[in-house]
Amino acid sequence: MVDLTRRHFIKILGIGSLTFAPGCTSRPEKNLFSNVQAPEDMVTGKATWYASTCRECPAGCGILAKNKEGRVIKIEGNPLHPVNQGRLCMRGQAGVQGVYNPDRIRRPLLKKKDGWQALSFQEAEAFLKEKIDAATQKGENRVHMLTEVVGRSLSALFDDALHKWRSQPPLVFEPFAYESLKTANQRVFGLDGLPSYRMEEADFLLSFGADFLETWLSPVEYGRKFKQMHAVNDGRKGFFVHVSPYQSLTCANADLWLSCYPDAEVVIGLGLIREAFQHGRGKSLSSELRDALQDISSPFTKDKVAELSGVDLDLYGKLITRLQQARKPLIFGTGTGAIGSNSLQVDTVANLLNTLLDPELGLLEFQNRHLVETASRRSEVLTFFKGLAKEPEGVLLLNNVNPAFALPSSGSPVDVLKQESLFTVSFSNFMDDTSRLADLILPVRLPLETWDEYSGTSHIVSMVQPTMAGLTGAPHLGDLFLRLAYGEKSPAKNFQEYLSIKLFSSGVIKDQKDWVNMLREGGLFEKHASGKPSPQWISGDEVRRTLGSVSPPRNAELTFFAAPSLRFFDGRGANRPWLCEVPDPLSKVAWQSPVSINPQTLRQRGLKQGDVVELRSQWGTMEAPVYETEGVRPGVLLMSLGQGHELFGRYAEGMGTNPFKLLSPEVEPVAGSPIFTVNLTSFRSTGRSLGSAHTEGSQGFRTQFGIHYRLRLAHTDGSKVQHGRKIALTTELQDLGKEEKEQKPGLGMWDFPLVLPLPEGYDKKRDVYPPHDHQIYRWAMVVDLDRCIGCNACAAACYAENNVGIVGPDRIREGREMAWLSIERYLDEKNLKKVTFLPMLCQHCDNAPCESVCPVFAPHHSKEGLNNQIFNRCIGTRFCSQNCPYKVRRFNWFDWKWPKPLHLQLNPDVTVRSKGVMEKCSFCVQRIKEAHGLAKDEKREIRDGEVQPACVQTCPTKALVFGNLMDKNSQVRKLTEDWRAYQVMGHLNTKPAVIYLKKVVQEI
Amino acid sequence: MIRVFSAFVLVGLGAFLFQIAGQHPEKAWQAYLVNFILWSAIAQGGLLFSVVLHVTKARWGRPLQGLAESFAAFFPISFILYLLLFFGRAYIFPWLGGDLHGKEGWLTIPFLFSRDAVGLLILYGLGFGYLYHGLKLKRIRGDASEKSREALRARLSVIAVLYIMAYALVLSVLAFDLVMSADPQWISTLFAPYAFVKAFYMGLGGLTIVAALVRIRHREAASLTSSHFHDLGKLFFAFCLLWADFFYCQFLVIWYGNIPEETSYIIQRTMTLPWSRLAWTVFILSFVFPFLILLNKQVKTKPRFMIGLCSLVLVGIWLEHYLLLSPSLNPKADSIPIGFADVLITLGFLGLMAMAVRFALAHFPELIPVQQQEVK
Amino acid sequence: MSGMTYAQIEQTVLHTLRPAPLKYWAVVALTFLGLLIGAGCWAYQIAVGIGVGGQNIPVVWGTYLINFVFWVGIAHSGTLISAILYLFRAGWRNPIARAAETMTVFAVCIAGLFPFIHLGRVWMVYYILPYPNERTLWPNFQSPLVFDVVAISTYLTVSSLFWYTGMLPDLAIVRDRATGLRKRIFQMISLGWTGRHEQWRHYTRAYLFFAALATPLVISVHSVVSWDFALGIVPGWHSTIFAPYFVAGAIHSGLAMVLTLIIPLRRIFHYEAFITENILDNIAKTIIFTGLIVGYAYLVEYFLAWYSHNIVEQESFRWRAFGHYSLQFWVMVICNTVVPLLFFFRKVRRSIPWLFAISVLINIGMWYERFVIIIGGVAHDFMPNAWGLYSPSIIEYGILLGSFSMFFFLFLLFVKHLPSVSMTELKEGIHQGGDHGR
Amino acid sequence: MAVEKCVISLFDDETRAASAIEALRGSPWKLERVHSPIPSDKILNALKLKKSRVGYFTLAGGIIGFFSGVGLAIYTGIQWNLIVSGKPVVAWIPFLIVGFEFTILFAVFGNVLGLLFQTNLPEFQSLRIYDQRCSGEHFGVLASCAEGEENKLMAFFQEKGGEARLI
Repeated sequence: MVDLTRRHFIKILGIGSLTFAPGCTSRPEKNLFSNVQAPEDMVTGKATWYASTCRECPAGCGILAKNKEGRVIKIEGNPLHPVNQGRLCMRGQAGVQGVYNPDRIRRPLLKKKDGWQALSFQEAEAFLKEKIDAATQKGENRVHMLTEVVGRSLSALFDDALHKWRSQPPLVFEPFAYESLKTANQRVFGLDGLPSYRMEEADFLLSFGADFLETWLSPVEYGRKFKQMHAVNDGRKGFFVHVSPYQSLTCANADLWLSCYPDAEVVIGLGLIREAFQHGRGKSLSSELRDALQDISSPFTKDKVAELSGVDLDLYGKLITRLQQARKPLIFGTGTGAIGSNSLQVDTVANLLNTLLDPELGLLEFQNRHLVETASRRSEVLTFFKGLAKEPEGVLLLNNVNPAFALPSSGSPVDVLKQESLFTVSFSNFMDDTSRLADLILPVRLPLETWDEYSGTSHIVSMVQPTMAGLTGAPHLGDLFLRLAYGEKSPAKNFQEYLSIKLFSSGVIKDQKDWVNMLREGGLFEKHASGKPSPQWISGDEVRRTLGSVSPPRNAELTFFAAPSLRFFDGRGANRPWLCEVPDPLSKVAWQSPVSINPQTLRQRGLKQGDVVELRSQWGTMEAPVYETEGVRPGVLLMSLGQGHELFGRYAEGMGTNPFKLLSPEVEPVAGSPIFTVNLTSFRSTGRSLGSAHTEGSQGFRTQFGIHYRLRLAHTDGSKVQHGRKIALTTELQDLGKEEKEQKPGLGMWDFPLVLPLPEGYDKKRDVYPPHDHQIYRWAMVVDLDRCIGCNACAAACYAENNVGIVGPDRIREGREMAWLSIERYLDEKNLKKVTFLPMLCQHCDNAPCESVCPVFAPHHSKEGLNNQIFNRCIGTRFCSQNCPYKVRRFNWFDWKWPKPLHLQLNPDVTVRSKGVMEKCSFCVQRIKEAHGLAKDEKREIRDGEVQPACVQTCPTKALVFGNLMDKNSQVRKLTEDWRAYQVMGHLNTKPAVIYLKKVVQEI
Repeated sequence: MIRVFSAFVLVGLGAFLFQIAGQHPEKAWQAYLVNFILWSAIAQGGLLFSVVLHVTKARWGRPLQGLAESFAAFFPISFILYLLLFFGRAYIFPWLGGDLHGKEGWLTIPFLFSRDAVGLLILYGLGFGYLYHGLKLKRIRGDASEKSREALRARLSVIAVLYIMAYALVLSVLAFDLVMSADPQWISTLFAPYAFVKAFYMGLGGLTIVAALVRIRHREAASLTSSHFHDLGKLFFAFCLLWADFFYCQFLVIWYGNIPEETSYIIQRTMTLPWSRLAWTVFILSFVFPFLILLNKQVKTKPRFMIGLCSLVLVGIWLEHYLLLSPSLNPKADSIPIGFADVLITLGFLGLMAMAVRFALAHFPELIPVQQQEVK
Repeated sequence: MSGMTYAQIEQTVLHTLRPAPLKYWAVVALTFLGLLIGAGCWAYQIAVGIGVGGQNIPVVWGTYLINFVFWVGIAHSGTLISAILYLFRAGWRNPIARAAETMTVFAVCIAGLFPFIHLGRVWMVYYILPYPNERTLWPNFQSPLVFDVVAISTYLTVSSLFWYTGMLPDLAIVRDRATGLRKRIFQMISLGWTGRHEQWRHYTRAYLFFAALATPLVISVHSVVSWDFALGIVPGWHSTIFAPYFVAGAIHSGLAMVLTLIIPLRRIFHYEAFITENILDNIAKTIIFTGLIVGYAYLVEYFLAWYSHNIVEQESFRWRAFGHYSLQFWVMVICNTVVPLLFFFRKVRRSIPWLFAISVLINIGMWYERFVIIIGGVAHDFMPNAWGLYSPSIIEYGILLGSFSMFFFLFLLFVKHLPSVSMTELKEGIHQGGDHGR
Repeated sequence: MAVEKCVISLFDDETRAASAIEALRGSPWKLERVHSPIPSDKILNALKLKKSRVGYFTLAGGIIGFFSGVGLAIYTGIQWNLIVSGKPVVAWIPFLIVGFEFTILFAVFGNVLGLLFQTNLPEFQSLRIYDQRCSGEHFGVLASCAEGEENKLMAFFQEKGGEARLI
């Protein structure tokens, strides 16, 4: 299943380890060669790939970091890694922007009355050691630690260290800690953890809010698995129903969105349990459990459910039948966030449903568990802080956590950090809401620069290794702890060694060879057989206790949802310019987080999109611009988490607002999970409209006479529907293959045939121009709309690979975004709840209208069919963009800025465009050239799949395929014969080389 | 003379009826349509010459105006011919019963015929109005008071302006309905102007011929100096260029745009056999010849020569009309389906036109520019 | 006019060349200031980037191209009046020909500036020229913009030569009436013209050819300009009627501008004697005609957009009339086609205020026509997801101001230093015997 | 002939000037040149001049222009040999525009050159023997005669109704 293509193999050969490359610096602009004798695996102009593990979220995908002249310029998925199999999400892509972030703290900072005082790392370390020793002297439990989820070895080190300091092991703080799911698992399966799911084997998915395409557990992995079960094969595809009050990206990919009142999921779940019994399921259950369940679920008849939850009765009925027919159904509980007060019940119900419908529970891998399960419950975190508040003594170590931002602010426990007596140390690299409260900021190396072992799931060992030398000279966290805890008597001379010892002792590796192999391949990935669940079943009265108390659905009031963000996760991504610049796939709004409201609600309040509203809950108040969408129920207000940092560097400060402010500090009593929904006490317009949001160094000045025409929201889309044009097409599952037969080719928009950008695509009756030939290759791409989930990974990858400029909200508002590839979101004209995502990039037309109008041949047709854009020939007439029917050309209105050291990330193979120049997708021509060189050396032609543009490479669902059309056996060529194939606006006879496959939709 | 023409008419009629009776009625009707458009255009364009001169108060062409007005005599015939077209509808509207790409509302036989009939009535009505007042003006010249003459002139001007507008609009609608609709998918915004500029071009051709005949007939008596012919020739030359320009404007834009909905039309007509041959013939007859020849000043003043040249051009334009229509009417044709019958039918129309003009000149001698009546 | 003698004509015209009063120089200074403002804006734009304008994706062409087309349009009537009307021997053009030609020359200069202002990298503009170079980098002769370069430069050259040639005899007159430095200057620039029969013999001929060549040129130039749009495939642009329609539009605006210019001119310089109301009347009539053509073009475009049943075209034209820029659209329709119809009334044609007001309105309308076409077309084209809007930035307004200031600056300099009415042609006018260029 | 004398006579109306020119032809005196403020058919006819040859220059210019225009387009096209929008590298249809513009441009150049050559402008010689009123309202006829005959010549002119002046 790991497809080890040529390209990957080359990469892995290239994979080295910085163990052999001690001296790479990151100052190439000073001297091109990092040092006098360059390490043997560093050849100037040639990339070296280092295998490591992504630490942008707890999922732990395997990555390959592309290192050129000693600096990492791009991160790609590690094809050997079972979690993500070579693919990577946009957050992972943006990891480099953490390392090169211009606002990164380069030296330790000590808080003084009059602000921060910079220390050397040695001083800071000594200072810290002092403090810790002092605290340890004072007595027990004087050293407290709060950390993000870390690898087993490192957390072991933490434990040892803290133990040495006579203190409790550290507390793992993750804003999204899946408490309710863990509790439910514990209740139902007797397993206090997070098993992973064999989603790919299911034929029916029912999710009560689990957003597994965005943030839930392991998005890249489940994205892939989802499309495996949801792709069309021989006329059938799995079915996916999403039950929730609003439309997340995951929900937008569902075949059916069963929109219900907030907190009504459990009602539906119970109803489904009742129906399951009706259909004679649950034989395997113990009788008293069965009775209990039946008692509880019996009142939830179809009508009752419909009435309580506000779902459409008839749809609900269909859902029941589909669910009963399903061979291998899989039910998910609540999502990562946006969890209501019934989350525990919902997750329990989900687990019970799984048990009822598939007593084998074959789709749950109980042995293969997600590491994030080690995160502590919110309740524990709060107790931790309460404890501190009681006696604010000793030292508090904070490893890359941001409680000040991620905990509801009202009566925030975090205030304890302000206490004099408590010496707080933050190992963070950024001045964020929490570290600014710390007394000492001691930045450590970031994941791309450091050693660790982080295995996202329990059946693999995945390495974290330095992919480049430290940019700031900060210490490895591991080394630091070794030194702090053991001083001279350290068990290992550094954490790297400590790590190898650990791995050796745990029998993961036998010898140096294994070690090196691990480093080469990024880990040890042999599969363990997943065991059966140990069904220590929930007891009847337990069920009664858990499910008896269901808080009633909130159909009346205005309910506010804070959803985890595809782009910023819990907010840790908010200072990565790419994540800000790439717009949210559903709202197409960049740089801001508006609050999504149903048009009906808006009309009642006399509001319109772009108005700034004030939301007030009993816990707090905040203001945000309004975004109008059918994607939320009337009465529901939705905002994504992650922005609104008071402090977090230039890209995050003042961008959007932080919905945590509104949330209740309380937790769900049983599971101890936070509650991400809240009832609004007031919701009113501020009368203001969103002005131009503050942004970093806004280039040039810009004032408008009269009205500012663009909508105030920094959104990149024009119309949300396609006005009956041939752009993003869908087809019903049942008419698979029908259309092509009845279709008789003509000249109109709808009956124009698919014409390949090859000589055979020309027809004397239609074409004024003679066909032209290409040399061996005619590059082309196939985009399968049925596979595209709109996750934006491709867009981010494109930014990373092609040095695409970051323009900021003001410029985006003016319509000057630079994205070469953007995921266009089209709503169905008849049903605005149905979404189709359309990756739009240069179509590399054979008869490209943009070319001939240029006075200087800047865009022209290459021998291999590419639509080349010669940057330094362009004089900026912009005629090409005018004449491009796909509007995919981008213009450099100004010189875009890469504040140091962000410029170190720039890809040396791609020109950085100066002002006044047109640019656009080049099919990553630099990669094609590279492949050419390789093929030439080996005296052969480029193999199919050898060239992969950045977007294709990273797409988690393999929606994009790239290759040579002239090769009859190439994958692209074969796909073009699929009857779903069509060209956007093909009747213009541009003969695009980007061929789309219609999305296949199905009714329940 | 008159006999010859009536003979033409009879021959043409005969050929037409024979064709209709035969197994190829569609051929007959196509020839009929082409000729109807062509000869009506000559008449409409011919009169336009006089009208334009009147509106611009240009003095140089006075003696030619009368001759131009004589073309109006063909209007009633043209109208009757148009009405007869109704019986051939099945053969001349390939879109009948075909896919109309949503144009059903516009392309319906009753609506089409009624609107065009109304249009023609208005146009011809104005034409006659102009003719009538023009004649009146000529008649009362000399005697009646300056004042009444002024009044007449004023009214004449109003009608003239209206005629020009009607000319543009009605010919546009005709061009859309009778010619462009032959390929319902195809559109070209310049097509209508192209049509009425062409009509004026033809009108000037016809006028030149008539003027030349008059000149030959009356020798020196005719108050048509060679400078008149020179100016007329220049105008003819100018419109030859304008016509070609309008063709190029359409061709270039469509060629460059490369949108099959548009290109297929010109590809079929100009780039694929057999039609491409015809296209070149038209181009040479109606543009290359007149262009190269009329660069020279002298030839413009040679009546006999001009008759030959103008006839050539008119033949070219006849073929051009044929080229526009026929490919849609005979999509399968592998050779250009012009037969002897087409020639005869054309002769018939020529006869009609000639008789009309002769009739006019005979009944209103003041139209003929001969010495005795002073030219003001 | 026929009442006048040669002497009176000369006297009136030469009178205008006498040293100017202070207020004249004040106005000149004012216009120069405007010119400087424009220049400043441009300099700023070059320094910071073209982004200081309001353009964006999809609307990457803004007011600069609008002004370009507008000024080229203005430039057209000059040649029309001096060449086409000349060929048609419309005697009434004589007294206004010189002013119109001058207007043409200056307008073309300004129009020619705008493509430069528009460029993203104006410092690389020489890439457009077919200059021989080692790497054999040539311009693309299939690009409408290169057609522009060729056409506009040709037009500039030809119209300036035409203008100068036509002025030769007058320069000689000034020379003969002047003294001192001015005499020497005019001796130089009149090339020693003495009105010898040999000179007249060739001159008249050459002048005729000039007219004969300028006529097709003027038509071709604006056709080429129109093809900057029509050759694209953008809905609302890709239309075969554009070439003649733009030519008509150009003449429409040009004539209006002529009125706007000569009405004050005849007032200030007491030209009422030559530039009679009949002439204004004739211009007005011609404007009716061009206005009707423009109106016809609007009509046909709408009809065929509907008839074509091409949903993209239909949406594009629906939006044009009722969408975001409907205001500009209706301004355009009313000013260009409805208002000129007032000229059907003799009273309007004969009243100076009316003439002036309407001419200004038409200029506004024509500017908005270009706005509606250039902005409206792409703002709302094939991909709904890319639909966007555009509004000019203050910099663009500054440059617009600059262009008008420059125009009036040059024109003001002209009227005080060169004969703004062709004395020679006027003399012929009286003198039935003479016939300029036969 | 010995030293020549030049006499210029100014007429305030072209008809008289024309008749004077006619008369001169019969006389022993030589007509040098005629200055007129406007081009006058009468005078030109009286002079019996051949038609001007400027036209040939113009025509030549036009023809050269057309070929150089189209030529340039084709040459540069072939030099790069780049396909744009799938259009043929040598595309006649658009190249005609270039050809046309060049035709006009060169024709005009030819025209101007023709004018300058034929009238050999600029030349400032004739200004020496020239009366400034000729650019105003007078038609000046300049004739030359042998030494001593000047009075006769002047008399001749005066009787023709012009005011004669010896230069």
